[in-house]
Amino acid sequence: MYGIVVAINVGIFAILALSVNIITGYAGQPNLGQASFFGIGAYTTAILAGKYGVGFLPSLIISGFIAGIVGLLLGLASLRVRDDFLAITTIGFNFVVVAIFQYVPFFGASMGLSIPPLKLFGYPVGYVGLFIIILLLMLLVILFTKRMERSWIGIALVSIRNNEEAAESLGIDTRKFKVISFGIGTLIAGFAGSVYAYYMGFIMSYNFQFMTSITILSMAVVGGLGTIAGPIIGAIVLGLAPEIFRFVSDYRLLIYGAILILMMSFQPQGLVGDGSIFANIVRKLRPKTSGVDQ
Amino acid sequence: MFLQQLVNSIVIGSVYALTAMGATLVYGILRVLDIANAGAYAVGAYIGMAIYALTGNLFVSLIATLIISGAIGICLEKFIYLRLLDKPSIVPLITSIGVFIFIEDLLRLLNGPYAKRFPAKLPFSGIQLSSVSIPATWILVMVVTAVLLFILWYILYHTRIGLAWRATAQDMETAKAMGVNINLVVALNFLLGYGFAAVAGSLIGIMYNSISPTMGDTPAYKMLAIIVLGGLGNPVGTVLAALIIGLVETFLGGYIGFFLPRDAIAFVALIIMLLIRPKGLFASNNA
Amino acid sequence: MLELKDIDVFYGKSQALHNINISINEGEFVTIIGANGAGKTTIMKTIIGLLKPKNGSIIYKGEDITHKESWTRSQMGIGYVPEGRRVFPELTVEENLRMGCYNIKDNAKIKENYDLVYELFPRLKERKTQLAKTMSGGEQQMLAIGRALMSSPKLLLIDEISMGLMPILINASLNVLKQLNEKGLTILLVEQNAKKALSYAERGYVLQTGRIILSDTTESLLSNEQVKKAYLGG
Amino acid sequence: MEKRLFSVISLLLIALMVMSGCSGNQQPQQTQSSGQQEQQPSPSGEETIKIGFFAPVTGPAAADGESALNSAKLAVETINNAGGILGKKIELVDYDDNFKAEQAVSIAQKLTTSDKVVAVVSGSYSNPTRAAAPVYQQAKIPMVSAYAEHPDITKAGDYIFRQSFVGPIQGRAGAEVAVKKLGAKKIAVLQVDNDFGASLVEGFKERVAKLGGEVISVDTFQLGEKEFTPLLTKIKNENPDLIYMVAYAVEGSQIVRQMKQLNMTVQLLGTEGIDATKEFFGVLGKDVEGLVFTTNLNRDDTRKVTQDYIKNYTEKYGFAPDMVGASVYDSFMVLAEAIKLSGQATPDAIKDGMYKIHDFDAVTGVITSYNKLGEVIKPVQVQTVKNGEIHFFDEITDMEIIAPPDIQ
Amino acid sequence: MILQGKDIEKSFGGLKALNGVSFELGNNEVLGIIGPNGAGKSTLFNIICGVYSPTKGSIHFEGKNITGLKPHDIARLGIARTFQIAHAFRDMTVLDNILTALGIDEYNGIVSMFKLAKKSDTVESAMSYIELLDLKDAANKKAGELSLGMMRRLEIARALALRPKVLMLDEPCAGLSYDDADEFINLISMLKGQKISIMMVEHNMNVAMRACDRLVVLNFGEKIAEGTPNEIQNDPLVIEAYLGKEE
Repeated sequence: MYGIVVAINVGIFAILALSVNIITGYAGQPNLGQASFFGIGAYTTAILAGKYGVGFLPSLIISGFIAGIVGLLLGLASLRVRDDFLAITTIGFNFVVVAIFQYVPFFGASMGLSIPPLKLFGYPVGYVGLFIIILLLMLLVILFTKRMERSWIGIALVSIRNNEEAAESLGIDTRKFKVISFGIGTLIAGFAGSVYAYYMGFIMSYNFQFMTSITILSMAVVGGLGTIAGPIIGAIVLGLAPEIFRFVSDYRLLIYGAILILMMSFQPQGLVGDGSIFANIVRKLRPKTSGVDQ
Repeated sequence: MFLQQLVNSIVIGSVYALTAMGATLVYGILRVLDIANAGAYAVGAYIGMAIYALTGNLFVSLIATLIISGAIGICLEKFIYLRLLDKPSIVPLITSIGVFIFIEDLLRLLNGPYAKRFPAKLPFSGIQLSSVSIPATWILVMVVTAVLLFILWYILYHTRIGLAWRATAQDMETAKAMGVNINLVVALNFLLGYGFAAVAGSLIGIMYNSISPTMGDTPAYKMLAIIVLGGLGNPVGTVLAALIIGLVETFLGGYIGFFLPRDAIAFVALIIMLLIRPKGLFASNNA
Repeated sequence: MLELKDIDVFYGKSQALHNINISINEGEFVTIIGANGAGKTTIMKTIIGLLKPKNGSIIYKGEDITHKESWTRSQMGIGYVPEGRRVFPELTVEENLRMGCYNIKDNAKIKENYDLVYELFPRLKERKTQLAKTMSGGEQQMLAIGRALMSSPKLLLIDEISMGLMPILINASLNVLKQLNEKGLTILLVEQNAKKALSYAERGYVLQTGRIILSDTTESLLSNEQVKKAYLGG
Repeated sequence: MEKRLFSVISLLLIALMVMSGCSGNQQPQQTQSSGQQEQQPSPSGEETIKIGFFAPVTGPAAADGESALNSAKLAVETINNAGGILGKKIELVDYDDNFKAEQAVSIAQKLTTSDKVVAVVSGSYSNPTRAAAPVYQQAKIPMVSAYAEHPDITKAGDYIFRQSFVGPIQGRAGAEVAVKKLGAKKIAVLQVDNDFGASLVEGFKERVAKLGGEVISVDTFQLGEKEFTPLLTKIKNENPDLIYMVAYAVEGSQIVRQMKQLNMTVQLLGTEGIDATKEFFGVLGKDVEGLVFTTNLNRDDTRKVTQDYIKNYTEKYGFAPDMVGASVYDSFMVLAEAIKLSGQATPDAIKDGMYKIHDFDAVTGVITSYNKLGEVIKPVQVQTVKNGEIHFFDEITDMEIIAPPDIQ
Repeated sequence: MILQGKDIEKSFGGLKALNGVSFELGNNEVLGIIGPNGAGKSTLFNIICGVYSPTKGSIHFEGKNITGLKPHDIARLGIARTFQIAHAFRDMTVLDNILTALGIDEYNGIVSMFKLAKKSDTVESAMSYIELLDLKDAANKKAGELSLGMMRRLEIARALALRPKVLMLDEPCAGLSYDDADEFINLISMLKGQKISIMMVEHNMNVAMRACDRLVVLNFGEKIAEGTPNEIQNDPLVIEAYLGKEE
């Protein structure tokens, strides 16, 4: 059971890491406020399911969409700023969203919000059930990302990350695609938030603070931005780290900090990113394919 | 009450200015958002307290704090930041967050999680007017901030190395070709950047008579808002932005009332400003 | 005085300079001409140390400076006027000039150099408290040259004196250089405007796509058809 | 070369992490308090009663986390030195939740499944405790929350107990003290903006109104706030008879200091949040003279349990214990009592035992009993600071005030 | 005539980078824009491609006024461009670089942008451009690993994959060796055979003279000459602008 709970945790964060990966990894737009969309999703579910008794699927879907719409708006606003300014704008957004959750009584303010245990078709869904739901969701996100990677939008996003000017010159409306990437990435974070709300049964603004954004982004970066395996591996490594290092409980945060520093200093492209040691090994082992999709 | 709030806001603004100055200096030269600077803030408070306990001399402890933390900053620069400069900006940012987490937790392990006292005896007493009271520690904060900012201003605008700093911030390559030893400028930059943050931490410790390992948490992020408002890498703009935030926070929070918590005000201001003037309030044209 | 031996420079994987050999004697006025993209700026940056050659060595006054930092080279007496002037936009004229003599500690000497520069370019004196970014292109060029002269250089490197300047200003600038050269300053001028450069310098190199294709006195280069071809094709 | 070496090292580090992750599941780490290892025979399998514990030992609440852990270790040591319960020693299985709700949930799973504890004490705040409570309820492992305030915690079910007063009780008690004992009519409230602050102030406002007083303003601040002068300046201008300060130690100490700096002499009424030896009284020293506060630990309590606890803690750790520590300590003592009462150390027996507790002599006062919801019924202590020491001021025993909410 | 610029003026701050420049690009013509450094060539180029909008004047493409359109709209109309500093997508393979251009019709719709990019017909079509520019061996290499010459060819291949009516080349030979430049001239004549009009800014006069049908010479933001390479080579104004005046 403990294993499953840890796996649920890792799974939720893997979905989140995959979601920020679409914005930061593929489209190349720094986003240090992903936890706010995670929070928007969770709060939407808490309000729908907790206050209005809405069922699982509608809550999940509405939560995702509300997060995605807010994400689209932030994406639109972010067109005015770039690079470091954009990074700080997203940080600021995170602080403001958390402040709103913390202060506005509708969002439970300082008392937080409770979510009734998840039931499907009248039966309570335990941790195992939740884990399956999360696995399914993660699978969907992976499939979606894979599809995206192989379709025109994926090509457009990566080209924007590489060189905006050149992408424009090839008929790619870079502004539109940046906004879309924000919309999709935040939509997925909203889904993750919804499931998280059911899993925790109780949420507070504290859970969606800026540090959570950093955790999410660190997972994607440590694993390898712009890949699918990367954010998942990152979520596993950094998600398990606090559990694994329980035996040195006093030094856990210290080790966490050290992992971030060492990884960024010596493998800044992430564990499986382009040019990392693992990626090179895999590249050598894998036979060359033409990569044509029929 | 208005006067009292005005004094409050100046004290708060001074603290912000000093705290954000370190990050501004680092950004000015290296273009790295240095969250670890807030770690220096906490480290500085502990070093300051330890040296004050040893020597009993406030002046000595502040100077020593500046130098020791500055040296730590130089080590960070040499061993960690310098090798990351050609990487995407997200890499040094995450590294600096890693450093920040590391420093904070190291402080907890070394000093315990409890807040400690930093009872400094000041050679002067507070001012008491009919409606305004200014405690001695506030005077200390304002005076030290003013002195440090004056020294910084003097260095930047009236010394050779300050000239080199400004030239390097504008065009590192040409500055190099003009004979500026960039390594030295960058080292000085970190010395001052981390030194200032450390002194700010010490002052805060004295002002609140309390230091704790997590004291850098709030400054770490608020200073980001301030340095952006100040035009990223512009020292003068940063001071102005810090004072403005001090004013706005005090009067919105304590006078008029605002629907969001005080710490959110800086970020609301930041977002509004970025949408109107994306390069910061006091951005220079070449930034 | 300065010797480049078998220099190869790469930008990533592409080679920008092939086997460059140049030597300049004390007191000479040498020019490197060539069309845009030929690698002139690359040579300059290599000499001042902003780019590191992959192969070859640079000898200055008998000392191997290939692995020395830029600032050391500047301290050794190499002055540099970068392409596009690159004055510090947010510094005043006076501060820009002060940057030029960054490593001179003797105040009297600094004063002397200020006087020298202000005498050469009275316009700079008039505008000494103005920010460099507010000045016109020609004034910025004067400032860039003045800044390089502030270091009392033994060797002056000038990258593209003519770029974006009105012809009358180009002549004025070149006249100044000629004057300085006559007083004993060694000058290496990289220039696109071949005729201008050749009519002032004593000796010239012709650079094409990263290679030296000609090297001769300026008189013979002026009458050499190959020079015109290097520019106008044919 | 150097670069390559370092990347190999960092990769090894990560590989190590992954591997230890695989083995970590089968062999849960069980920490024992270091001080007790020599004194007692190493507990093995059947012989011990395992009690789980979690607290925020790292992260922003590390100070309370350490106080809690210190007392947990002391409690186990005390019980074991007295011969254990039912002839068995207690084994402490403690974890750090890093002040994170997610970690509290995985710890709960770990404690209930792989560690197989028979009962758990939460030494953490509301957010982690509230999130973990349903897990314990579902696993049918009794949990005693030492000092978390959120009213929903005990609603998780019949296996969940609370050792501290639910927020509104202390708020009501505060109102009694403010209006009746301190004679305040106009009261300003300064409140930390979280569940603790909100629930206390709720009870306070309601009771003040009933007693004929008036709350003239409520100002809130964030956890971690340092600068209170803007708010205090505003309150000073309102000229209240009393300030009701619902804050934690770090923020509370700043409020007191900054009031001094602004020459504010108005009477201050605090709550158990400030009842922290080092963080509050240690930082303030003499500045805090005359403060009155509601809490659950009466330092002047002449009963032996209280005096022994204060003495032993001070000897062991070098500083006096606080309310967080006392509550954690009592939580263990209560569990031990429940085991004794039911004569069995199984989770169900402990749960039943908890409901049987009656007039139990705890460090934090005599516990009348636990109600059906699992809320403790005990008097509220009112303390004051005199000559730099904490002394008895009053005790609120009126059932109208101290009756916790119950299952309807 | 396919592309026309009328009286284009552009100021940056107070500085006039272009002053009343007009040009016409005929169908199936190769027009070169030359001039010394700082003459305003790149500015003109960027105005046509939509990076800047002109202070005055207008651009017409197939009779339509396209002044002030965004770069991606201009690309969609059929004007492709390359860049002076190589702008290949360095993290992407050569094949993916070309695919980027082939998606031009799919980027507009939310549904169509999720269509698979690497269908066999698109890959085939991409490969044809790759082969055209002789990059076949590098098709699966990352663009960042290519030499400069190959990168420039990649950029041209990518621009061609837009199937443009007008191809704009910004200093296509900067930094190339002799051989590469020779190849480039062959390429231009081959493209002419495919009914593409080409406009190029070029510093390498050798190339400009040999590749272009007509040249427009700019100096200090103004047009100083226009004509066939032969006429230009002997125009005293041009010679003066380039080589300088002899004293």
